[in-house]
Amino acid sequence: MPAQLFQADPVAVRNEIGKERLIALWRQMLTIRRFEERAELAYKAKQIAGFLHLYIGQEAVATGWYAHLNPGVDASVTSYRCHAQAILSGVGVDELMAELYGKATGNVKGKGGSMHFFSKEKKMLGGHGIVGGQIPVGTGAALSAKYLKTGGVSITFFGDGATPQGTFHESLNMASLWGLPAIYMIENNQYGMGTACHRSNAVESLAEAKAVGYGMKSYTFDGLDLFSSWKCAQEAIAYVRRESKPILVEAKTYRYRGHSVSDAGLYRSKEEVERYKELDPIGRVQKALQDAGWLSDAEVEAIEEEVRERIAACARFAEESPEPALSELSTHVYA
Amino acid sequence: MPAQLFQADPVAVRNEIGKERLIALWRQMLTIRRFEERAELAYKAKQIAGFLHLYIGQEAVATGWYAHLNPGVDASVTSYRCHAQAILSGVGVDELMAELYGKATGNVKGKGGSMHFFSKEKKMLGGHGIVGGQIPVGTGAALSAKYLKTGGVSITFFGDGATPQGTFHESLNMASLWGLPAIYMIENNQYGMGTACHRSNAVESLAEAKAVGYGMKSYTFDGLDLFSSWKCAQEAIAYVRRESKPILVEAKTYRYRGHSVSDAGLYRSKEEVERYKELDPIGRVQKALQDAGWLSDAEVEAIEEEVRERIAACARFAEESPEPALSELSTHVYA
Amino acid sequence: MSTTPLAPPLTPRRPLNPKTDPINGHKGVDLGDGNQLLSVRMAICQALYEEMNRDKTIYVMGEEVAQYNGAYKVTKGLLDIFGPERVVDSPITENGFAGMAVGAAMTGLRPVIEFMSWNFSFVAFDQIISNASKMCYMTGGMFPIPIVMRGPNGAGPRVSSQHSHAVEALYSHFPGLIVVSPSTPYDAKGLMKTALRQNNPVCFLENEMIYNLEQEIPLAEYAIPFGQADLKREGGDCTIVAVSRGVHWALEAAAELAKEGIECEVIDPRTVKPLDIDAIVRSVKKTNRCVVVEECYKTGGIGAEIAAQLMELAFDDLDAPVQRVTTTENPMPYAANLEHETLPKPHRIIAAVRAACYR
Amino acid sequence: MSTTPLAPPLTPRRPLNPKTDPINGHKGVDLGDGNQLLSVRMAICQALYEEMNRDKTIYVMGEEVAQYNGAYKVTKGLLDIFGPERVVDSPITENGFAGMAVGAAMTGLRPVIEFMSWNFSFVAFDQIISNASKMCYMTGGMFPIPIVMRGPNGAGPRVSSQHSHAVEALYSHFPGLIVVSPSTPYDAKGLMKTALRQNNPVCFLENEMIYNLEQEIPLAEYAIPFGQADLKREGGDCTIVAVSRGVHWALEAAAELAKEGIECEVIDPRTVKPLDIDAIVRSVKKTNRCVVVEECYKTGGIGAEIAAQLMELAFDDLDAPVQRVTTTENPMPYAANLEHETLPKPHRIIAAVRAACYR
Ligand SMILES: Cc1ncc(C[n+]2csc(CCOP(=O)(O)OP(=O)(O)O)c2C)c(N)n1
Ligand SMILES: Cc1ncc(C[n+]2csc(CCOP(=O)(O)OP(=O)(O)O)c2C)c(N)n1
Ligand SMILES: [Mg+2]
Ligand SMILES: [Mg+2]
Repeated sequence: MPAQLFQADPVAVRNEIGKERLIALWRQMLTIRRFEERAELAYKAKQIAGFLHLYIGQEAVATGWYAHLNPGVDASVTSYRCHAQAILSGVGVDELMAELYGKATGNVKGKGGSMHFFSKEKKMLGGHGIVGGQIPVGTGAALSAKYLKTGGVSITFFGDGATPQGTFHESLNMASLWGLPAIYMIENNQYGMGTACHRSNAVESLAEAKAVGYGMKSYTFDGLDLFSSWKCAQEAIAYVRRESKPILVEAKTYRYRGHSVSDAGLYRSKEEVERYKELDPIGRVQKALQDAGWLSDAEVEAIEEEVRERIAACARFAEESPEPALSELSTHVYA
Repeated sequence: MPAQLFQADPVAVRNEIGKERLIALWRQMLTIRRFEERAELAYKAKQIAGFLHLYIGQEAVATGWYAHLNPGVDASVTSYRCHAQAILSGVGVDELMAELYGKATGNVKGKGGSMHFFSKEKKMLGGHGIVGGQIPVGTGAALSAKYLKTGGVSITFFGDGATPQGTFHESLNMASLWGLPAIYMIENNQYGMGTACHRSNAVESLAEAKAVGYGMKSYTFDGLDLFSSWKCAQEAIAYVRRESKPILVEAKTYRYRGHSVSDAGLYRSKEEVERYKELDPIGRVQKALQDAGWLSDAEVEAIEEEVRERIAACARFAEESPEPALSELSTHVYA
Repeated sequence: MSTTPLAPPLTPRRPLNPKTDPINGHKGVDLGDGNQLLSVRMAICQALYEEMNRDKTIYVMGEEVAQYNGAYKVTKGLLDIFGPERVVDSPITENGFAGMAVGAAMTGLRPVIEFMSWNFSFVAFDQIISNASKMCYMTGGMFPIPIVMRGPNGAGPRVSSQHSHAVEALYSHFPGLIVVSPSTPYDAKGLMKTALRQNNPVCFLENEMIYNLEQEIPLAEYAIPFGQADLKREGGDCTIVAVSRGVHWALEAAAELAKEGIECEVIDPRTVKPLDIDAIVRSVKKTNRCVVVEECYKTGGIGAEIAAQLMELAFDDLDAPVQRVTTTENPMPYAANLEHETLPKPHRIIAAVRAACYR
Repeated sequence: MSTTPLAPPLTPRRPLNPKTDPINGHKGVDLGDGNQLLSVRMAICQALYEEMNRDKTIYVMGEEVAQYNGAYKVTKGLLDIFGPERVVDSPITENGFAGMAVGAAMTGLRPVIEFMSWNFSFVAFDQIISNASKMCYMTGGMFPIPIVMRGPNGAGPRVSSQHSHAVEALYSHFPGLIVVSPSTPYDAKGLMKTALRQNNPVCFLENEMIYNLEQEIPLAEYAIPFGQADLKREGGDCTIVAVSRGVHWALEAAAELAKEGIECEVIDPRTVKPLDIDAIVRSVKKTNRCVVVEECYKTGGIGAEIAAQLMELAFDDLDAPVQRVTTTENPMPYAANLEHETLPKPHRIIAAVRAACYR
């Protein structure tokens, strides 16, 4: 049974967001996209190695939710697919790109790579490589918020493929039992690697069906649409802050690239990918901006250019940065 | 929200079971009870050591369900609280008592003790000490049944305290996804050690609420009443066999003794325990048998005496059995 | 808080009197001379109590730690004193609450989590290894993980195979973890204090069988640094490195051996990681012999590591191979006689020392 | 099925041609002389294929093993051949499907489970240790657990700390488990055949970095017994015991060292548990020196165990301490230069051999 989808009127939401903020959101999405496209190129040029999981196609999800969060007070955590969350938390693209290059100037000094972006200042708790491993971590951040009475909430992002993990179940039960201000965000991009969601989950509506077992409120929204994402976030985050209760949210979204850069994607048809590309969340926001007369073609071009230049600059920064000193091998094993 | 309780008319069910079978069930329950009472004595006399978790009060649950199972074709598995399940599977009390005594003639040669009763022949898969650890094991047995087309089902018993474990979630999802003939039986005796169920589970109706998240059918029944147990088992097991689909079942039950023999039970009132003792599942069956005129006082006394003698004999067997040879230390580490 | 380097004697002048003295909780018996009498159980509780008073970011979570006062009563009284926000009964979800501790540690708290026994830490293994042990490194030092994981370790009384693991060697294998394994009330308190004042994940391995062991320890605050072994007995003929409960078995064996003229030196590393190999080497340079006593399995146990390090650092000083007295290479059986032979008990230590001394 | 004791040479006469030859799946290239050319990846697939044909109770389960043909294509083609009942894509629930394997093994099946990498086995640690490793013992032999757990182990290419563990030492610590860690196609196939025909839980540790390594191996069936080391190179000056990918690093180092006149003997234990210590002792009695190369951490690693056993069994034969070349004591860093220094690569092996030879 398909879930009840969160309803948001795009025009009304657009107007509520307003011109300046909407342009800013669009610029964020664009920055994430260009950052990752640049990383993809660098990967192919062997300047970046290891795994590289791109968020391309999913930008509206995190962008809509971070718009209502206050990184540093509110905590966030996600999987290895962590570039967007780091950028949206407010981490600079220079140190992020340098991290991808494994440089000393990297976000975590070249020790983590693509899967492990972090920020202490912004309470961005990673960047986690073990599927489902971050769910208790996000729950712990919610415990902190309640314990220290910070007024903050915590948001934990994970995939449709992660919901079958035991950590999901254990965390949601405790969060509900103790009334923790925790948001659990299933980014259902319809595949966990090559496994379609219905081949790994016994129910279709992940959030709606599973929330029942934890006595939790749930939301399901169109994750390709920034307006749905933004509005749903506004309502849901307000609920969590007000009630100090957790919620389970499902974003119906899609990734345009392979699971990681090395994935050929034979498990889905070209047509399916193309169909979703027509719904490109970034293009739709741009269109909304232009439809509203909030951005001219020239302004679009100018912002695009600015973002491109920023990303080019961060790649230069990464390239020119030094490798970590070999003495770094044994630092930070212990605090 | 309390769950919808499975409804069974005691007189109708009594008549459906019939005289001979009901006497046999009552005798089984009595055997379990007397076996454990004897073990408790032996423990206090330091003839048995380690942990000893008694099933006293819960007998109607397993007895009602094994009545519809065919051990050896159907598989079963449970926690450390495993005496009843072993007896109902058809394992002899001699070898079980000898196991409690740590003797060479024990069920598993003195290597397991109270928490680890097994039978290969009866597909009784333990006897597990790790809370929730047996749930995937039972699921694997259901996979075997489907794979080998044995026509069998598997039943996995676990406590209210075990449902928060990740293994519960992982197993139920896979069983539902793959249509495994698996019965998941939550024996909700209202406490996991000293923790009341509502302090460890975010929802009140464990089976009813949680089944939704796995697209599963659920049952909740009065586990202190053999007739409810038997009738619910009949219906549910038939469903599992027919549909090759798993179900989640919750028995509302109670344990009269402490969590283990060493538990002082300060977390619940004497009154509460007394109230439940008035509902003693064994006494009620005896009353039903006598009300129906199926057993006279003398017959009751005779069967009681027979059971007592059988248990006394198994204790003698255990006492007189030799300790394992020291060479047993290193046998069976590898097959 | 000063570090008291000299450990008090192991045997107290008088035992606790269960009629008149507390037998658990944070309060020892004030002996009036600057010392107090308490058990290992109480020493741990006292360290928790003192540090929780000092540091509001410490919370204690685990199964039965609050209302039940701990399955082994180690946290007795803490709920009453610190309230349900700071002393929290968790559902049975070890991986979940261990991971929560990681998240809480990353956001300003100092979690203490109890595994009702370390056997159950296997359920939480991923969070301990993949997250707690690596986080500081993989974030370039950004996120230290100040967590204390504690609970009984090693064989309980006749609890058989799934409940009898000793995990010193297991967790020592992983960089990023501290492994503490105290054998006395004095050490337990001093090491717990240190654990609660530093910023690494600590595996604090207690032992149910010595929870009741009593000692007189200072009333004044003290801490014992990690990586500092303690000499539990002096002797010139053979070094015995013994861990946790093994210390007491080693002392028993040493007393026996003394009767036949073999004087053993018993070294208690107290922390298995970091390991005070210097203290061991110093002793071996004197005795030229070494026996390691531990409850871990032999293969890849602490004895293996010590043997390898002694080979590296005292190659020419060893007159005999290092003898390893460990849990035998089998899961723990239930039967009394088999359990007895499985554990590294005094009779096996005595045989090993004799072998090391070629007697 | 006969046991072929003589391993074929490591270098094939010609490499696989990706244009005309298969590069994965169960079929090697028939060379017409009774031999076939294939890679480690294909050798494992072939063993699975042959045994699944023979034994209907074998099923394969894991993430992406079926429709995706395996994340590393080791199970390529098996779904098509054996169908979805026997080759099963599982959700991401390692503890769940490992535990299911235990239950299935107890009721007549012979499960093969893939961990997409052994790092993820930490999620399943409880089922592996508390159930798989102990079940046979704790049931008095009633329930042997014939499970093969397999997948890539050790450092992948630049995949950093949570994805780079080598678990040989970890799992060797536990009685009840078999630990296999092959370095060549010949060994991989022969050991997998044995794994699938015996009744203990096997940790079959592959290595992504040598999946493509090619060799000519017999077309005829053969199996390699557990506990039988293989001599990968002969030499009289120093014994190098090397595991998995380490064998190839050791051979590289040995070739370098030969230039300076040091002839190394390279012994590949093939199974770390049981360990063929006799073969190692024999070699050390000849060379009087030993270096151990492994991807595990040093503390409690395989090198520690070998050092301890050599001390016990060849005390007077060692002219120098056993040198341990392991992953350095830190989580794996991402940066290329740091990763390089972390791994036990040839330059570090060369230095260790020199040290062992006092050069
Ligand atoms: C415990 C664990 N098992 C397996 C993997 C390998 N793996 C990495 S990502 C992934 C798929 C996850 O899919 P999903 O949760 O839907 O997230 P998405 O990649 O779609 O964002 C798998 C199987 C892992 N990293 N950790
Ligand atoms: C993984 C794990 N954690 C903790 C324990 C300790 N323990 C044993 S039984 C138990 C309570 C279980 O309660 P429940 O599941 O309700 O079963 P019941 O004892 O009531 O039958 C606990 C915490 C354990 N054995 N395994
Ligand atoms: Mg996905
Ligand atoms: Mg219960």
